[in-house]
Formats: sequence, C-alpha cells, structure tokens
Amino acid sequence: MDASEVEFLAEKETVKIIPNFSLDKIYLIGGDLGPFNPGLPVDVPVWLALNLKQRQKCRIVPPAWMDVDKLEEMRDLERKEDTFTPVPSPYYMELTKLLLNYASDNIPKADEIRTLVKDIWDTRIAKLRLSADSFISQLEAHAKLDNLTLMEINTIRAFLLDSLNCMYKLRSNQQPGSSKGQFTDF
Amino acid sequence: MSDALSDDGSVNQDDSQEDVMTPAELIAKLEEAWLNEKFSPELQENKSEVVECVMEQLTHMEENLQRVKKGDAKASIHRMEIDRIRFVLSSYLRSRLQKIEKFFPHVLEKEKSRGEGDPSLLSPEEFAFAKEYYANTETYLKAVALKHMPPNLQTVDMLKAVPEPCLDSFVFLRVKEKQENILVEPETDDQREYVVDLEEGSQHLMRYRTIAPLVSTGAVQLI
Amino acid sequence: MDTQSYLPVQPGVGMEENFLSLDDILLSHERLPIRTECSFPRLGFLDKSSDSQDIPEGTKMELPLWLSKGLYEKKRRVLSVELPKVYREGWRTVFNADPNVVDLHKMGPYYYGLGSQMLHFDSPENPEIAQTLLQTFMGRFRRNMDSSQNAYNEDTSALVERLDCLEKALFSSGQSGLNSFQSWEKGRASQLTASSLVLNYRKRKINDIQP
Amino acid sequence: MFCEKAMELIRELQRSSEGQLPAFNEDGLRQVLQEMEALYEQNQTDVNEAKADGRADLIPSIKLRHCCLLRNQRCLTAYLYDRLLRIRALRWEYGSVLPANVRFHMCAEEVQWFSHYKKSLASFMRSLGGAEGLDITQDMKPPKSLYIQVRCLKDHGELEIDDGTVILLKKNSQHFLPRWKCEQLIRQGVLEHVMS
Repeated sequence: MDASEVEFLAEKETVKIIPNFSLDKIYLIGGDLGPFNPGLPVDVPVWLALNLKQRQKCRIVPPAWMDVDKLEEMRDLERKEDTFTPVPSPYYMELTKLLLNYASDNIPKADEIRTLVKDIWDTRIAKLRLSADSFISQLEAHAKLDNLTLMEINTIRAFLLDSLNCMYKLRSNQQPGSSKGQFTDF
Repeated sequence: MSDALSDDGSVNQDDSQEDVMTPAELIAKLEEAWLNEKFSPELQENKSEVVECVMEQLTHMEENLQRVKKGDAKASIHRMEIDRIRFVLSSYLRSRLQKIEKFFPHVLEKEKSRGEGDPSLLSPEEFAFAKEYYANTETYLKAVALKHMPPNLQTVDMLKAVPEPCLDSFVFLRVKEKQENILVEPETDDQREYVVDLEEGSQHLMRYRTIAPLVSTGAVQLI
Repeated sequence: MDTQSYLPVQPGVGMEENFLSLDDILLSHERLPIRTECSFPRLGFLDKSSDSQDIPEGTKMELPLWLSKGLYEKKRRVLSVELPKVYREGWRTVFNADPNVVDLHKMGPYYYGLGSQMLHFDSPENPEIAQTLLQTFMGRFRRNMDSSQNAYNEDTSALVERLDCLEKALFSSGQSGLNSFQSWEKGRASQLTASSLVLNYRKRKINDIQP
Repeated sequence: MFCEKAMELIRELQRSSEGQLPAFNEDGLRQVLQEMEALYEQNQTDVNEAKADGRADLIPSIKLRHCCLLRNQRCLTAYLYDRLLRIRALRWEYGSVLPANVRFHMCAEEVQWFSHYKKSLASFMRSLGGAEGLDITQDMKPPKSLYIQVRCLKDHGELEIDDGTVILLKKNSQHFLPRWKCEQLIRQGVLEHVMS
C-alpha cells in the first residue's frame, strides 16, 4: 500500500473545526455534516477540515493528544516499555503531519510537537524491526501486534512479508516429500 | 408448500437486510472490500452488488450536482466526496482486475469447479473479461510460436505455467468479531500446533490460509 | 501496487520453478559439473574438449541445471551431478559460523535458488544443505532489513554488492517501502507524476536520434 | 550447447529494465524454431532406428534432445508472455493510443493482442454502470483537491473542460484545472503537476 493511501484513510478521521461561515446541513453519501455556524465548533472529516482551512474558512481545533505535555509522557513511556504502548490515534503520525502542514498556526508549539511525534515514531519503528527479527529467527507462526498503526506496518510490510515467503519456501526444502517428484520445468 | 414458504422467507430477509444498509454503511463495506482485496494473496468473492449500489449513489449525486449553480459552497464538498469514493472504487476494481490477469487460468478453473449454491468469485463482467484474456493470450502464443513447433509441443498447460496464488503468505489483520480456538500450524517439525483466541479489536500477523474463511465472512479485516 | 503496471512473473524460490519466470529461466541456466554415466551417441559435438562422435560414458563436463535436471533419474543413472563447492561441508561450516561475512553475490549469484535446486539430486548431504540455506537466510535477515531501511545511515552499496539475487530483490522491496514513506513525509506522495515507462521511452527516442 | 539462442531472447528482456518493451526479435524467434525443428527431426530418425534396430543405446541422446525441445518451448513461451505483460502495462501508463516508436517494437500479433485487451478493458469499464461506466485507469492516487496547478511541458493544442471552456495548452503555460482532466496528460508527460 502506498503511504498516500494510508494518509487517505487518516483523512476520514474527524476533527473539530470552528467555522467562520454559515451553511445548512450537508447530506453526504457517507453521512451528514453540519450545520455550520460562525464561531460554533463542529466535527468534520479531516479532508474537509483541511480544505476549509486552506480557503481560510475555519480554524482547526487540534485533537487533545496533540499537546506537548501529553506527548512527552507518551514518548517517555514508549522508550521505557519493550512493547508497543497504546497510541492516541491509529493515525497519529499522519494526522500530525497533515495538521502541522496545513494548520500549524492553530496548533500551539507546533515544532515541539513535530519533534516529539517523530521521536515516538522512531522508537516504535526500532521496536518493530526488533520484533520482526525475532519473529523470523524464532520461526514464529503467529504474532499479536496490538497498537501497531497501519502506517507503521506499512513501512515494513513488503520487506517482511516477502522475506517470510522466501523463508517458507526454503523451509519446505527440508521436507523432500513435498517436492513434486518428476521435474516438469525445463 | 413448505419449500415455497422458506424461499419466500429468505427473499424477504434479503430485502430487509438491503433496506437496512445506509449509504454510509455501503461506503464502509466498499472500503473493507478494498483493503481485503489489496492485502489478500488470492482473489476475494466479488461484491458486485456493493459496486453497483456505490455506482448508483455516485451517478445520482452527479446528476443532482448538474442542477446546482456554479460556485455553490455545498457542491464542491459533494464533489470532493465523490472523488474520494470514486478513488476507492477504482482502486478496488483495479486490484481485482490485476489479480484476475495474474492468475487467470486458476481463477477461471475455480469458477468452473464452483458448486451451484456457492457464491461466484467473479462478477459477470469480470468473468467475461477473464475469458477474453485467456482466449486472447492463448491465440497469441499459438499464432506466434506454438503452432510452428513440432507436433508434440504445440500446447502449453496454462494452469501449470501460470503460478497460483500463494495462500501460505502471511497477512496482517484486525479482528472485528471475536474468534476462539484458531488453530496455528507449526512452522517446524519440533514445534507443536497450538490454538489462539482472536479478541475483538486485536491485531495479528499470521498465514492467510489460516484465516481465509474469516475474511470472507467479515470477521476479520486485512490491514 | 497501483503505480507500477508491469508486474513480471515472480521466481518460484525453493525447489519449484515458475515456468514463465525469467529469473527462474536464468537461474536454471547456471552450469553444473557432471559426469556421464552412459554414453550419448551422436552428441559428441556438445563436449568441446573432444572430437569423437559420441559423448562416452565417464565424461566430465558442465551442463546447465535445466538439462541436468531433465536427464537425471533416480532409478537409471544417466549422469551424476557434482555438488558445487559452496554447498559442500567446508563452506557450510563457514556459513554456519557467521553467515554475514560471506559474499553471496560472488558465491552465487543464485546462492539460495541454486542450492534449493540441488536438492532435486539425491544426496545424503541434502538435509544439511537445506538446513544451511535456511540458517544463512535467517542469519542475514537482520542486517538486510536494517540496511534496506537505512537504519545505519551509512552507504549500503558495499553491502548490497554482497547480496545474492533473492536478497537483492528483498532489499529493493524494503527500499521502495522506505522511499514511499520518505516521499510521503516530504509531502510528495500526492503529486501526480509522469509514468516512468513514458519517460524512459522518451529518453530512448532521444538516444536513437543522436548518432 | 543447444538453447543458447533462446537464452539470448530471455537475456534481452532482462536487460530492458522497468518494463520497457524491446523490439520484437523475429530473427531470434525464427532461429529457435529452426533449432527445434532440427532437434525434432534428429529425434525422429533416432527413435525409428531405436525401434527398428533395437538400438536402446540411442535413448539417452533422444532424451537429451527432448529436454532441449522442452527448454526451447519454455523460453519462447516465457519470452512472449513477458512481452504481453509489458504491453499490458503500456495500456495503463500511456492510454489506449500508443506512440509510433512504441508500436514499432511490436509484431503484428502483439498489436492484435493489445487491441483485444484494450477492447475487453473498455467493455469491462463501460459495464460498471452509470452513463459512461467508470474509467478505472484514472484515479491512480488518492485525491487531494478538485483542482490542481499544472505547467505545460510541450505544446498540446486545445483542451475542453467540463463546462465547455476551451484552454490552449501551450509550452510553459500554467493552468488551474480539474484534477481528473489532467491525470492522463500528466502521466504522458504533457503536463507537470506543480505542488504549492
């Protein structure tokens, strides 16, 4: 899956905005939105929030977790624990990037947040590599991967799955009975 | 008599189920099917009723938008949503077509050997496409090379020549409905098989073969 | 998946080849040292070192894997195949000690592929060969993964040169995952771009014109 | 050794990276088919002799030639099949009309395969419902906005937008256009997507 497709899924998450215009309820195929009244907070999908923000039609209210204190706590916990700690949003990385790129003026301490999220990400990716290696070297058949996000999985997906496939084939070599007797390929 | 009754009953049930599905649920279904198709090694059952309904929704919305005057604030939001849905739909159908082409002899074989009551793998349109792809490719190979070869070498068994999907591939998945006692086969001789419970909301990495039936029932979502 | 439209038939990896895979065809063209166990009348011209009409029994020569495989029979020996050095005990010991020090490209370049194919020929060493192939792969996995993800922040070209064909393919799938992520981070993932196929054709066209 | 010509064909494709289509090697194909004919005839002779004169000692050589025949068959099939996969890619990357320099690399049967493929795909897309069906060769990436900024990389003549407006695509000119109108032109290298 391309990273842009993961971002696409993240854009379906909802975020609070404060519009500066009024508009009746909109009946989208995927559900109803609005009504929009100047100054009154309303929930919209991220894709719409970003579009309105670009057209200076709203202010975006950052999600509660997008906060320096909270993120520092998360970073420290992530560094302390060996396992993957729960993330505040299954799309924390994508939402951080999107909101900081398009609405950094609505987010206090944007630069610090960027760094913190990157730190959390790096710690988690290092853990992910570690667990991928142990999965391979223990020849595991099953792993529980709670709290991993789609974007994190995506960075290693092709490499890990292809490697597992190769290993499967190399392992099948050890059961000579499984080979299909006569050679049909020339 | 009782047969007729039970037939009636099931039809009604189907109807009521369709009635219950809102457009939002329809889109969610499409997105599930999209991700499952993207990540599963083999072709999934077709969801042509979902595709049809989504197309209807899109067409209907486009028609409504034709009547709206230019510069309408709502219209552009509707258009953005249409673009997003159309992307998922196209990408979904592309993934399927790609697999149909990649595995065409196997896909057609599976369709041929399917029992009468079993759901079909391919939509009628995909079936037509697959058959044409097969015939087109066979004709080509024959015309350019095979028919010029010695008599005993003029055919190639496409089922053997074209690789099959590898169901032993690993996949990532999220559990939507709790499953108990899923048997995990050992990877080596000195390991033993064991069972796992798949808790709702948990995520796993395991062989596609183990959980393939759960993908089609919707109990797990590939991610 | 969506952006690259040319999807070649993948190699079989392991004992089974994919009939239509170009990689497997190239792999099965690797030459093996063999000894004929019967004579092959009227094919003497295939053995360049002699000018007799037949290939006599007991001739040592090299044959491609595909032909050795095709002629090989368990019941009636028409030829015996010599195990290439890199799969013999001496090298197996080296691989088992530290798989990361070995230059698999030089030893291969189809180290895993050819090794798996050798298992088609009856040999008491087969279980050890299969075991070494798997252990070598697993032993080298971590370094390959980390370097394909640029975890060391260092020039990986020296390492890549020492990878066997299979590992190289994995390495590049790891790299393309990384590139896709990095281009997303830089905000370039949503940019619509020209098809690389189209760009290459254009390059070629210009080269064609220039004498 | 036998089958060297067939290997040449395979190597030729392997050298053409990123799915490019090299010129159809008619000569190479013919030489392989000739080798096959010679192998087959030699085998016929030997088989007859083995039967008539009881010359079982010929069997290993017959078998060897047969292996070579099968190998040649595999190589040619794989060569042609891989070319089809490359030709298929052209439909998705260029659209349904191929530039002459690409078409020159195809043999007559390949042109025919391409045209059948094109038709199958078109009728599949038409059958998807709506007034004109759904063009699934578009929307290759998730949409970000309805309109995008583009620059013309070469003169391309006029382009009609939905509402009937006609725009002149002149080299180096910049436009703000509906995304879905541009996607294919960008893929073909006529327009360039300018990111803000």
